Amino acid sequence: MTTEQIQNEIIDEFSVFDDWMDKYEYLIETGNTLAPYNEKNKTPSNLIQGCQSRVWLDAEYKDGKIYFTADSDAIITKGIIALLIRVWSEKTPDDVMNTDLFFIDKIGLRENLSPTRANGLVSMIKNMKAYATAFKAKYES
Amino acid sequence: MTTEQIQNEIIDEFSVFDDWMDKYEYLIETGNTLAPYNEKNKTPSNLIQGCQSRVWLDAEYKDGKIYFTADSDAIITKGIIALLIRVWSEKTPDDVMNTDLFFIDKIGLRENLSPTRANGLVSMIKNMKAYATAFKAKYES
Amino acid sequence: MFEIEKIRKQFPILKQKVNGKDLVYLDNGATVQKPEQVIDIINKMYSQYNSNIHRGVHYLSNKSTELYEGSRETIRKFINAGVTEEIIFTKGTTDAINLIAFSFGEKFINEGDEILIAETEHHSNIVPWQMLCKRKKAHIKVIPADENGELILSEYKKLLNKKTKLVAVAHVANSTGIINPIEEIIAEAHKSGAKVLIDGAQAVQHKKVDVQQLNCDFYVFSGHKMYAETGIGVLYGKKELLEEIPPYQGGGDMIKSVSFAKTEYADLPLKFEAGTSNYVGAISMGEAVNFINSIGKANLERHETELLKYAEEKLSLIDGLTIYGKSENKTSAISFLLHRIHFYDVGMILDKLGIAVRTGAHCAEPTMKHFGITGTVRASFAVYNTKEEIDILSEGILKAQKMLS
Amino acid sequence: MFEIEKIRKQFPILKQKVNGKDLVYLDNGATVQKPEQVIDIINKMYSQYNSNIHRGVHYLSNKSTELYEGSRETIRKFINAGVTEEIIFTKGTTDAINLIAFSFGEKFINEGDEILIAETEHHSNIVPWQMLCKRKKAHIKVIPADENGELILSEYKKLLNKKTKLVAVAHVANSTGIINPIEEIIAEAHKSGAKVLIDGAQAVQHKKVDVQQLNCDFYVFSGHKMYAETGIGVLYGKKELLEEIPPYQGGGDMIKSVSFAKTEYADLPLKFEAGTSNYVGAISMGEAVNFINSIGKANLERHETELLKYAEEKLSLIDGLTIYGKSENKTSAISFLLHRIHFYDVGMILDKLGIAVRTGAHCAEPTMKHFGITGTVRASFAVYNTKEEIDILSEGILKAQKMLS
Ligand SMILES: Cc1ncc(COP(=O)(O)O)c(C=O)c1O
Ligand SMILES: Cc1ncc(COP(=O)(O)O)c(C=O)c1O
Repeated sequence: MTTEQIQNEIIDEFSVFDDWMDKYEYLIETGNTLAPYNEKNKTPSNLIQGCQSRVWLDAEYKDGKIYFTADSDAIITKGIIALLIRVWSEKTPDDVMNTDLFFIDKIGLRENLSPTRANGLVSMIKNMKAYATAFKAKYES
Repeated sequence: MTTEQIQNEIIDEFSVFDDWMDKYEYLIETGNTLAPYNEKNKTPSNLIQGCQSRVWLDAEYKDGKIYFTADSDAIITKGIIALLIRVWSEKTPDDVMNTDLFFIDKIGLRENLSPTRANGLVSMIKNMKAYATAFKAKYES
Repeated sequence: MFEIEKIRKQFPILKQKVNGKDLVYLDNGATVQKPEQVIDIINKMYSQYNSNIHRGVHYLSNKSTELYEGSRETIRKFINAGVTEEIIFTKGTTDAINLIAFSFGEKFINEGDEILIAETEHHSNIVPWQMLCKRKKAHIKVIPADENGELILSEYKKLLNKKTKLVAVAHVANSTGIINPIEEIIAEAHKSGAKVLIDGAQAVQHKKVDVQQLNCDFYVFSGHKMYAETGIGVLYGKKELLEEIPPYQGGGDMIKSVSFAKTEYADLPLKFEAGTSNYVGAISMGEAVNFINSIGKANLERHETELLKYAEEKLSLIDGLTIYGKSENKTSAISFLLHRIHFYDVGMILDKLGIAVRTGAHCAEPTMKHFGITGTVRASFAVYNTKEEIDILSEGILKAQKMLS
Repeated sequence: MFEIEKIRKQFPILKQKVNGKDLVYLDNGATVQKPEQVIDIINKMYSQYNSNIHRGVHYLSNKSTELYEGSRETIRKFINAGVTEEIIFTKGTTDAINLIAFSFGEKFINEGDEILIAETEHHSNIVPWQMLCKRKKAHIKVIPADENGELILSEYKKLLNKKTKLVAVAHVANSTGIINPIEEIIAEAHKSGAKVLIDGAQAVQHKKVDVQQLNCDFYVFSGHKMYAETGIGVLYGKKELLEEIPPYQGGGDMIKSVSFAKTEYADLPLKFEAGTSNYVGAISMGEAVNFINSIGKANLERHETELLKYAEEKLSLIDGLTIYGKSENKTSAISFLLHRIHFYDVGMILDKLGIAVRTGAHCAEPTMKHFGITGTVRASFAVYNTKEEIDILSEGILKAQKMLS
């Protein structure tokens, strides 16, 4: 599936919820199912320090594809991370670099991408794209 | 005449004017008739530096009475000075210290006593009272 | 008579719906909402009287200047300063502390000197001193807090010595709401020859403050936390001291005369008010004092104390909820965590319920470190809050707890 | 289409009567009046969206933060800065200059270094450099003006040398309205290895400004002079430079982490925005840019140039009137004196006629000294002024002249 298709799939899933509680419960659930992050990789260089919740992000490049792993100490943040990883894991650098991330807005979780430095998500997205750019430069040129 | 009587006299004089132009013309005239100030006494210590117009003030004590002389480079300021001197010259230190200056407000020239540092008049009044206090301390105690 | 509904009506923002719910605004420690009379005066300034102050001779300029200087006098009375020149308008508390850190620092801080601050300070009362100490090769000494967050006075006394030039302590700690024993802190500092700056950012809006009685050397606070505009604050300083220390910023209005050979500075308070002052902000601050006075500080204090007690009772009933900062001397704030649940998640869920609280370290990382945590949820109160709102908060916390565990 | 009546209607204060006369506000150099849309956004902020920025997770805090950061972007576009981090919100021009004097000074100014400023600067662009030079034992060199008030570029070039670390010059001189040749000044400074700060307080509201094209290192201006609130201003700085110099004030929001052992500062722009920023002021500044854009800078410039030309013509007809500051390159201000009549007296009489002008030294005493005077009467224009108002001014001057001579 393309990153666009995955995003549309997520939007579909969320469309059945008609109130925020269900959405957030689903998000929390999603967060709880996020693949475990290797504690050893909770290094300062993998840390994205939000004012509020902390995010750890790591990535590997294998056979043309990127494998992201990530974690957060806040479960709601973790839920969003899980969604982002679903969109972007096992995608090529070009896929990641060229994605227009529209689903977060569409599923009504935009407040999680506020311009505050609160949860580190905005930086996380930036860093995921930066990984893609770096891998492309390193392995594909 | 007491300082109160003089003030009332000034209020009477101004009461014949019904517009600001006449008042200011009278004020300008009054300024022009102010007794000349000895240029030699335009010393830094006699200078009251407003942001806008400068005021020089000097005072002498003779036979229980204070004799003020003053000048300003702005004619409207000088007009007010002339009125103040009319109220306070040849008065005792006690007279000056205890005067409630009500005439400026009553004749509608209050804007000349604004809290801005513009014309130095507020400081001038303070200094005139300070002279009175000083003379009293020096010669009357 | 304290009529809460009448008071609430004066705050247009409280009529807002947030996420479909009535707004329950409990983030007053960050900034307080504004009553109509304050919003009106700002409006009136810009629609009728606006003109730059001090330098003009025309009607509008006089009007603005009169209102500005009138506000200074209102604030003098509010904290009972001796003379109006002791009231300096700044951008806020942070600006005021930086001003003192610079100006007092230039004059009085030398290599090896010590500055005492409390472990529970806001970053704004930490970082300026760190910067100063770095510049002057001086040292910061920290007054420790006990496990409840109260300052340990016996340790404080031990820290005081001849090298101590300044003690900088909050009147009320923002992350816990604890009222520090500043009377004793000030008295002890003075005995030892040190000056004292009190950060009143979390105090003036809740408690009666009398700077002469306190006998502090500097007292600073922000307009936006006491029902006035953002971008304005006050530095109170004892006249003799303010006269002794050099100006902080240079520019228009703070000078007597300027030439390339020699510039003379203006007298107090203008010496510390370089550039166009935020006169509309300052005027709004005077109006905010009028608002507070119309309620009466005592009434306001009584109401807020009741709220705090009620909140403490209510929240204590919640299983797995820990309150940080325990003391008999607290005002208007309650900081807590739910067992094994991140404060950010709680904040997000509460927001969805229309409840605005603050989460995180509250610009007081050392305090958080002291408690061994990275942040809390903080509910903080103002005069317009009600017990019903605390009920809503408590239900909200329970709901969040259920969703998140 | 430029419709002056439509524009005037947007300024509630212009409907005021002063001393029974229609207000003729010609003191725009001191501060500019505010259009309804700016007053409205302030209102709206305090009635609907107000909450402290950056640190909150709740709805209102997000809303305020979004508007605040949106305004930063609006201002970036307004002066065509490369990236938003280059836009720092300050209290005003004076605050911004003091920031640079301190931070640039700490990093780059050493004993014996030289700072060049123009003879025609505002005190706010003189005193901070004097204070810095005193602290660092550096020297101020003055770029002289000719008898018309124009800077003498040949002299400027002679002053530049290896010790010159910074050149600080106004884009437009406030006491005369003369536009300085900053393009050339900047290019020459860079050739010699010096950085350049441009004081744009009297320029951004009148002229198109493109900081990338100008290639200045710093550009500063005030909100209140460009249709926004008081208590807010902007420092533009090149990113690399802003990154190199240390922070100015310490406090909340400008840090990444704080501990007593080690404090890390935040990245740009927050590194320079300690404490609660005047976010409402900043948002009003974005709205002021929207207002200016709705008119169009080109239209605005054309109108104001026309006004200036008309005023110069009109005032030249008055016997015994001398204009100070003569140049082909001027904008929106005209400074003058009447023979043997004090400027203060003229200002007082004009005020009685409802005409607000500024009198005095305009915070530019060295400029006055240069002209051998102690002050002038200055009429300065904004977009809402009209030729009819200049007629009223000119009649007013004649009347004052008659009364005073
Ligand atoms: C050229 C110039 N620079 C600096 C300033 C100072 O601006 P502010 O008072 O807004 O800080 C002004 C305005 O008074 C000015 O005209
Ligand atoms: C105790 C304390 N000190 C200082 C500050 C800083 O105040 P401001 O951000 O208004 O400068 C605050 C508020 O955040 C505070 O609570």
